[in-house]
Amino acid sequence: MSDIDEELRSELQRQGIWVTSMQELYNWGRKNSIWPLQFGLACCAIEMIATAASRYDIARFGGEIFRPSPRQADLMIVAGTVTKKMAPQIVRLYNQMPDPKYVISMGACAISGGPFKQGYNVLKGIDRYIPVDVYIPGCPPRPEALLHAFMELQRKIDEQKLTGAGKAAHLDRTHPSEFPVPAFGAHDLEPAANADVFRPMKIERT
Amino acid sequence: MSPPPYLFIVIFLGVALVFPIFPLILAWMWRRFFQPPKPGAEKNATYECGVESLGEAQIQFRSQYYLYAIIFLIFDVEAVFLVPFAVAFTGLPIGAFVAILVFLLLLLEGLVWAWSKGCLDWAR
Amino acid sequence: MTTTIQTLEPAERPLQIMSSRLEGELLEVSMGPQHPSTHGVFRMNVALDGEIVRKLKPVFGYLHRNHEKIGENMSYLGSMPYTDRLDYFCSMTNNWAYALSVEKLAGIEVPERAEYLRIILAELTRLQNHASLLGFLLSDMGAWGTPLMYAFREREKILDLFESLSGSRMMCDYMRFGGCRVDASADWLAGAKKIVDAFPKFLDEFEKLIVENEILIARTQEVGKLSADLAISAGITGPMLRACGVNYDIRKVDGYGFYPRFKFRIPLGEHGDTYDRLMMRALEMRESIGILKQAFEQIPEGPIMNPKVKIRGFRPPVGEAYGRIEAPKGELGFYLISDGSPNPYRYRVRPPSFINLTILEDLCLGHTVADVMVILGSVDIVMGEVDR
Amino acid sequence: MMDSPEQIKTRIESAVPGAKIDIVLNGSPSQQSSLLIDKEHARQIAQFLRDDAALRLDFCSNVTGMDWLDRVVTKKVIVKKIVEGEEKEAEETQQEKIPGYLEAVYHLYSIEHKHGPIIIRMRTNDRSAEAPLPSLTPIWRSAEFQEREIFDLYGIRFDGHPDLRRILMWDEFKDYPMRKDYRDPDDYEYEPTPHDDVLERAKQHYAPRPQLDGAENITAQP
Repeated sequence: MSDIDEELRSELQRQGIWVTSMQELYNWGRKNSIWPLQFGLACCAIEMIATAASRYDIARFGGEIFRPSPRQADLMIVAGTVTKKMAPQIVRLYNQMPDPKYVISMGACAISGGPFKQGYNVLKGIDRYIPVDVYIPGCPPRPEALLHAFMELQRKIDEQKLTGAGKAAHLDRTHPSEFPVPAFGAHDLEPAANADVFRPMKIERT
Repeated sequence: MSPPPYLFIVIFLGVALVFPIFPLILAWMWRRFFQPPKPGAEKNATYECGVESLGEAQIQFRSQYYLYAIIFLIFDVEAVFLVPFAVAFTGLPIGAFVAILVFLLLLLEGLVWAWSKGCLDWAR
Repeated sequence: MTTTIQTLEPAERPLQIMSSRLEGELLEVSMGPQHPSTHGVFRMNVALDGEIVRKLKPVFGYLHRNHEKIGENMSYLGSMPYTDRLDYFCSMTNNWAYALSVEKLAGIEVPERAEYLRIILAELTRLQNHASLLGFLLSDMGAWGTPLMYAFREREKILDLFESLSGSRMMCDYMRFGGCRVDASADWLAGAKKIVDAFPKFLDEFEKLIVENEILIARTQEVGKLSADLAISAGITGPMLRACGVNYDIRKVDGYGFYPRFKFRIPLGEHGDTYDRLMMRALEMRESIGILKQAFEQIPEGPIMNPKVKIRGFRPPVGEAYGRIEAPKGELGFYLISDGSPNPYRYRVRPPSFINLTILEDLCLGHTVADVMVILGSVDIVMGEVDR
Repeated sequence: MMDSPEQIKTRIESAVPGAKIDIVLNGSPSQQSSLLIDKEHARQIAQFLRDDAALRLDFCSNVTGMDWLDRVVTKKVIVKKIVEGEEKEAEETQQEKIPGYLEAVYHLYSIEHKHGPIIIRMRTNDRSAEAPLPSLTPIWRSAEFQEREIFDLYGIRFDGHPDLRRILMWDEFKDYPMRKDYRDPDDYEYEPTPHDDVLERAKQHYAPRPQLDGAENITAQP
């Protein structure tokens, strides 16, 4: 997917010359050292810890340093049920993370409320307030599924462009890096969803 | 004509300056041309476990900390005075040794007074 | 300097009023929902005088997933998978507590083999829960990660057993009203026996790591002392209560399941401080291994499900029942009120870790900030059960 | 070993003069019937239950809140009626309206004597927003958080509770969500097949909100 054509590159490599581009080097560095924010909500957090433990070692992908403070984290793994009382805190943590930042929405609860969807205090999915990069279904998703999500995120980072129209979100000036924190209302969070982030699927209703 | 003896230090200082400043310039250029900074009210707020921080940080601490700081300062300064004495220790006459001993004992006596006064024990 | 004594009644707790300006003001800080060692989303508003904790107000509700409201709109069997997500470290004991109270509500008998399987799985859950707790407590104390890796290595072995039996690592949903869902094959039992036989070696290694460690002794002894009568009055149950020397273990008191058939002892502490709570868990693991060994020999053949129980359209008689078991964290109880319809009229969970937090402030007053983390770690809370 | 509720009832009435207690029978095989105690003497009864030598119920294991709506109970009653001139018993079904109330149930155990659950219940006289009940936290400290939870989710105000605040919901929350007639806000923005009760809830609770995916023509139907 990079703009160097492959035959030339392999031909040169046979001659012992290694060719790369600034973008590939930048993405290679970012992709292999993603520091997740230490931030578990519920049962999925225990599977996340099991993934970081010795058997399903996430260190093979460069992600084993879980940073407690959002100031030093690149990736927020929303692992567990997002309740309405916790939603403003999650959005504030997302805002306080430096660019470039990514979000993995782990587990059915973080995607759409999961088994606790009818709960009055449960937010029906974190993508109502913050943009999510990778969704992993499962309740809780197995550690291998979390590793797959990690590889999916690395593939997504690999395709980011440094310049030009479709450049990465954190590089283009217009893309907001902060989203409004919802306030606690009398019956529900106000606003109930962040309109420009939350785009539910369009359904043609006949 | 052998190079002036201090050239080595000048080169060393030059390299020592260039090494940190070059990445800083690189970072500044990256920030200037590639990645625009996006500060915000919420992003620059103090991070306190995801919650708006309660109370303000600059408050008046217990006076006991002040005593601790003063005692530490005294013994820190004492150590500074001991360094030249220790370096030139072998060539010194007996008089210098007695003088430094008096200096040490004076300070030790101050520590014993502070200890007996009880400003070192930490009340729960 | 006024020192605060632990009083029974929360009402007249002497507030720390700064008498003279020498004392300095209190620093309000929130050890908030996102914190490396609050075991989930638990928040404490702490007022610090320098480094000494003067006031500590816990804040709950960040994981309040309305388990009881959903339970009221769900059939009895429909709530069984929800109980796995209550205390997501010990899903087998949650299932057993719920199954026990529904069996008490509807008067259902359980065949022998199913009772033995329940005891085996409950004790395996206790092993992996206590091992994980010791791992987390030591990483709270500063030994970041290493003891946790040892503990999780053992936990993975036990999770393999759960997965091969019930199909899922953590969310087993294994027990039904009147028995269990799947029979344990002979080689499953052999595999479990092999893992349980290898467990004492891990325990010796772990205890050598923690028991004689001077840093650990210095950090936990005389820290967070809990008196026996304050513990009883505050409804503390489980290893925390036994650490204060109160001999109350529901496996012995109620004698539910086939526990009276097994010979095991109850470890009791004397001082009720964090070190005793930590040792309670280590010693209870040894007792659980004893129970498991006896269960592997005595387990009979036979059916694992009471044939008379209807799976579809299960309607217990009108009435109420409160069933409780000795979960690894304390007394886990379910209080069900049925009005004859397939849905319970009221579905209440008695959460041990929620009630064990009642005295968190009393334990932490006067200690330093770093001790608050160790004391919270020794209380052993899981937020899914605290906030339900 | 543990005496039956009837014996306890008589012992309480002898110890606490003027206490009005009656026994609520429990139909299920668990035979855990409970004692309904009146609000005025609740604190003294609880004190007696804890300090009495034979009972020593010093461990309040579980405090539960309950919401009973207004119920209409049909009862078969034998009624003497004059039918064609002479007396005859005739079976008649009577509709009896029981007004709704809120209830707090305490399960008490004794750690000393190790005997099982004595259940006491207290009922408010109506289902108003903050129906008062005496708090038993000064007697059993374990009721502190559980009574706060009942106040938060059911709206029973416990007098004498040291620190009655919302514990699970955020403080600005106004409703009492665990009550039977609570309608939670229907933020099912994205509902692929809006079937009947989700539709009703959307129309009835709030004015039809601009559904983000253009489904407002669905909810706005008459």
